[in-house]
Amino acid sequence: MNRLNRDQMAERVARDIPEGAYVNLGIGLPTKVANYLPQERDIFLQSENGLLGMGPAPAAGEEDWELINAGKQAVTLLSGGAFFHHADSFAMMRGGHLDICVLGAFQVSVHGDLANWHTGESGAIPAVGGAMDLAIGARQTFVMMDLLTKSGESKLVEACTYPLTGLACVSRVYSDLGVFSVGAEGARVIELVDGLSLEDIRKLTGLPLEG
Amino acid sequence: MNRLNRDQMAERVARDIPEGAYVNLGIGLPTKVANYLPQERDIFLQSENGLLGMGPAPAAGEEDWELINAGKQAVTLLSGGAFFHHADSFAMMRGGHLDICVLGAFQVSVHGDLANWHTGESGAIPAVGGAMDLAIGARQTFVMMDLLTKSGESKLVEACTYPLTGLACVSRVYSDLGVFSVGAEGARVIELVDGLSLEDIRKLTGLPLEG
Amino acid sequence: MIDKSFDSAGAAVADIHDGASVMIGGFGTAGMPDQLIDALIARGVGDLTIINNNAGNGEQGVAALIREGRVKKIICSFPRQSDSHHFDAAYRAGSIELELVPQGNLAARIQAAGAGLGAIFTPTGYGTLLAEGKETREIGGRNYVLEYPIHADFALIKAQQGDRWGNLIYRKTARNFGPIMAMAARTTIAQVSDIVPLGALDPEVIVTPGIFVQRVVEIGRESA
Amino acid sequence: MIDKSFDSAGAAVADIHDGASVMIGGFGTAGMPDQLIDALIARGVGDLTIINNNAGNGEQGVAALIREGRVKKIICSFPRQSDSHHFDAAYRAGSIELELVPQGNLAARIQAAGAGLGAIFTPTGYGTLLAEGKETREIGGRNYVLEYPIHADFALIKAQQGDRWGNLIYRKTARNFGPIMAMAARTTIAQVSDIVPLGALDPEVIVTPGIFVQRVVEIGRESA
Repeated sequence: MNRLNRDQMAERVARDIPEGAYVNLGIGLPTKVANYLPQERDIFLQSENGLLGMGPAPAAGEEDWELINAGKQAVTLLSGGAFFHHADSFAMMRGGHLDICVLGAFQVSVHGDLANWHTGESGAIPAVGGAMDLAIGARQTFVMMDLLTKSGESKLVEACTYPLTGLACVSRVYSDLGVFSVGAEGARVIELVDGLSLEDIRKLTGLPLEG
Repeated sequence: MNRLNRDQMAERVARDIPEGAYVNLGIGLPTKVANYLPQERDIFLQSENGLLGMGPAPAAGEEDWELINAGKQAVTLLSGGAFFHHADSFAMMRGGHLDICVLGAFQVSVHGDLANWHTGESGAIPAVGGAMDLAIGARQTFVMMDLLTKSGESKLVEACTYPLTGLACVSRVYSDLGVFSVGAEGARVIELVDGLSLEDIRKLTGLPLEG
Repeated sequence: MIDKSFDSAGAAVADIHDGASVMIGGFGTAGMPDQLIDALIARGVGDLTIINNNAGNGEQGVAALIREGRVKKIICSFPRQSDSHHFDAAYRAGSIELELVPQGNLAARIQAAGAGLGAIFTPTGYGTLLAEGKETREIGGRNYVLEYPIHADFALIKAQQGDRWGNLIYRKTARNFGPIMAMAARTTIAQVSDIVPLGALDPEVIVTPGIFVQRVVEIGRESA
Repeated sequence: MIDKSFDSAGAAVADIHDGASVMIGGFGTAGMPDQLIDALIARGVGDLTIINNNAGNGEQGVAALIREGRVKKIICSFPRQSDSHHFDAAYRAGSIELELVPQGNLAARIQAAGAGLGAIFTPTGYGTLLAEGKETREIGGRNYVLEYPIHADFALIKAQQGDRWGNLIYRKTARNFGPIMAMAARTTIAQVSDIVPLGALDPEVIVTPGIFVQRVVEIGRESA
C-alpha cells in the first residue's frame, strides 16, 4: 500500500484549496501545505498573529523577527499583504471570513468533533493558542494527520476520548491513508491510497465507512 | 441679575477643562466651548465620527467635506491628531477613556439623570445619535443649558419627566444662572451669577438647594 | 489571478435583491457611497433594510432610496435632520419602519457581527426607552443591556484607494463606518477614488484588509 | 503642554505596585517590550497578574518575570513552548496560577474591556473544558459562551514610533496585542524605537491614538 508521507499529504491538501481562498494553516504539520500551493493561484494565507498575504520563509540571514507566523518562524509578506492587530485577526477567524483552516489533530470524530489541544494527561501543561478559534471559525476546517497512532489505533473515531477543541467543526480529514469527509451525516471515504480497500480501511478504523 | 449669554456659558465651561483632558463637545451649543479653550493648554477634542485632535473651523472656502465634526460642520485637524473608525471612536466614549463630555439637555435631575434626546411628544421623530453613549461613557458629563424653559420652568428637576438619555450620568450643570453639581448626594450650588441669591435660585427651581 | 475590481457601480450591485439588508457607510455625506447607491436605485429593487447612521440628507444617497420607496426598514441612530424630509415624510406616512439604535450600540453591534460574537452586554441605553423590553444585567456594579449583532447581505462603502485584492484605505472622517461594515456584511462593495496596483498600499497602513471586501469599483475623484 | 514621554523605562514603570494586573504585549518575542519588563523586574514588586499571549520564552521578558518569582497568576493562551521552562517549573511547583484562555477569547475580552462592554457571548470554547462552569446560550442556532472583559492596571507594549501625545505606530507582526491592550489598561506604557515630533505621524496611519497611551519611552533601535 502506498502510504503518503507528510509532504505528499500536504500536496494533497493543497490540491483542494481553490484560487481566492483565505486560508490559515495553523502551526506545525499543516504549514507544509504552503509549499504546494501553485504559484499561479492567488491564495491568501492568514496568520493569527496579524498578517494576511503571508509569503514563504526568507532566505537564511534575511529573517526579520518582527515578521513571523503563528509558529514563531520567520516569514515574508507578499505584495498586497497587510498587517493588523489581534482582535481584527481573530475577527477574521471567528466572524467566518476565513474559507479554510488546516489543523493537526489527536482525534477527529465521524461527526466532525475535533480534539487537538490537550492530551488530557494529568500533569500535562495545557496550551490552546488559536486552535479553538480556528476550528469553529473557519467556514471549512480540514484536518491533516496520520490516520493511526504509533500503536495502530484509529484517530478517526466514533467519539473523541481526548478533550475537545470544538464540536462538529471538521469537514474533511486528509490522512496518510486516505481522505475522508466527516460531519452531520457521519464519515465517508473520499479516496484511499493505492492498494488500500474499503474493507481494509474499515478494519483499520473500526468504522463502518462507505465510499 | 447678570444672566450669562451663550458665549459666557461656553467660556465658563471652558475654564473647568484642565490641560490634557480628552473632551467631546457633542453637537450644537456645547461646541461653542471650543472657542474659549486657551490656546496654551493642550486639550484634545474628540468627535464621534472618528477624529481626535479637532481644530477650529477652516476659513471660508477651505472646507473639506470629508473632514467634519459630529454636527456635520467642516473642521480642521490639529498637528498630532488622528483618524479612526466608528467602533474605535465609540470605544473611546464607552470604555471610559474620555475625561469630559459636554452636552445640552431638556432636563437634568438632581441625581444626575439626563434627558436630552426626545421630547416624548407623540409624532415627534426620535433621533439619539451618540448622546446616550457620551452621557454614560465619559468620566464626567457636563450639561450646558439655560436653567429655565421659555415658560419659566426649571430644567434642573427632582426627577426627569422627559424620556431619559442616561441614568446618574451628569456631574455638573453649567447654566445661564449658575453652576450646579448633581449626583448621588443630590444637587448643590457651586456658583450663582451676580445678583442672584440662594433664596432666588430655590424659588426658580423649586429645589431645596444648598451652597 | 484574483481581481475584485468591477467596471461599473451597476455591475457591482447587480445581485442586490429585493428584501436584501444593505449597510451603507457614511456619516452625513462624508463617506457616503453615492455612486453605488445611485446604481442600487437604478436596479429598481425594493423592500430593502438599510443600516446607516442617518436616514438621508437632501436628495442624494439614502434620502433618494427612501424617496423612491425602496426602503422597508431603516436601522440608524440619527434620522431627524434639518434636511431629512424624505425620511420624515415616509415615517409619518407609516411607510417605513424605524429601528432607532444609539450610535455606539450601532457601531458595537456591527463590529460584533464582523467578529462573530453572539451578543454583547452594552452600557448604553440602560434605563431608557431604547432598552425597553430588552434583557439587562448588572455586571461589576454597572448595568448593561443585551444587544445582538447586526449582519447584512451587502455593505456599500466608500474608500479612498483600493487594490485588486480589496485592500482599502480611507480619507479623513470619511472612514467612519466603512471598516466595520466591511467586516459585517456577506458581500462588501467599495467605491474608491483610485484602484492602485497591488503592492502600492503600504501593508502597515491598510485599514481594511482585502478579506473583508469582495468588490471594488473605481469612481474617480471628480465624480466621487 | 502635554508631553507623555518619559526619560527611562524605570521612571515609566515606577508606580507599578505589588499585586498589580499588567498586560504585556507581544506574540513570542515580536512586540515584547523587553526594556519595560526589565525595568519592572528591577522594581522588585511581586504578586503580579500578567496578561500575555504566552508564558515566556527562554530567559527574557515574561520568562524572566516568572523566573524571579514576581508572577502570582498568568492569563494566557499558549503557555507551553519548547523554551518555556521557567513557566513549566513554576506551574509544576504550584507557585503560579494559570488561567488558560483561547487566543481569540483573549483578544476579544481585552477588546471588550477597552470598549466598555460588560460581557460578550463568544463562539469559541463551547463544549470544551475551557467553558466548563460557564454560562452558555444558543443564539440563532449557534452556541456561545459568556466571557467577561479583561481589564488591567497597566499595559506594557512595544511600538515603532510614538509622539508626545502618545500616538503610536507599530512594525509588522510586532503590532499584535499592542493596540487592544492599550485600550484596556488604566495606564498604558509604550516603549518605542523613536519618539518623533508632534505631527510627524500621518493622522491616517496612526494605529493607536494618544488617548489610549499615558507614557512613552524611547528605547532606540539598537537595544530594542
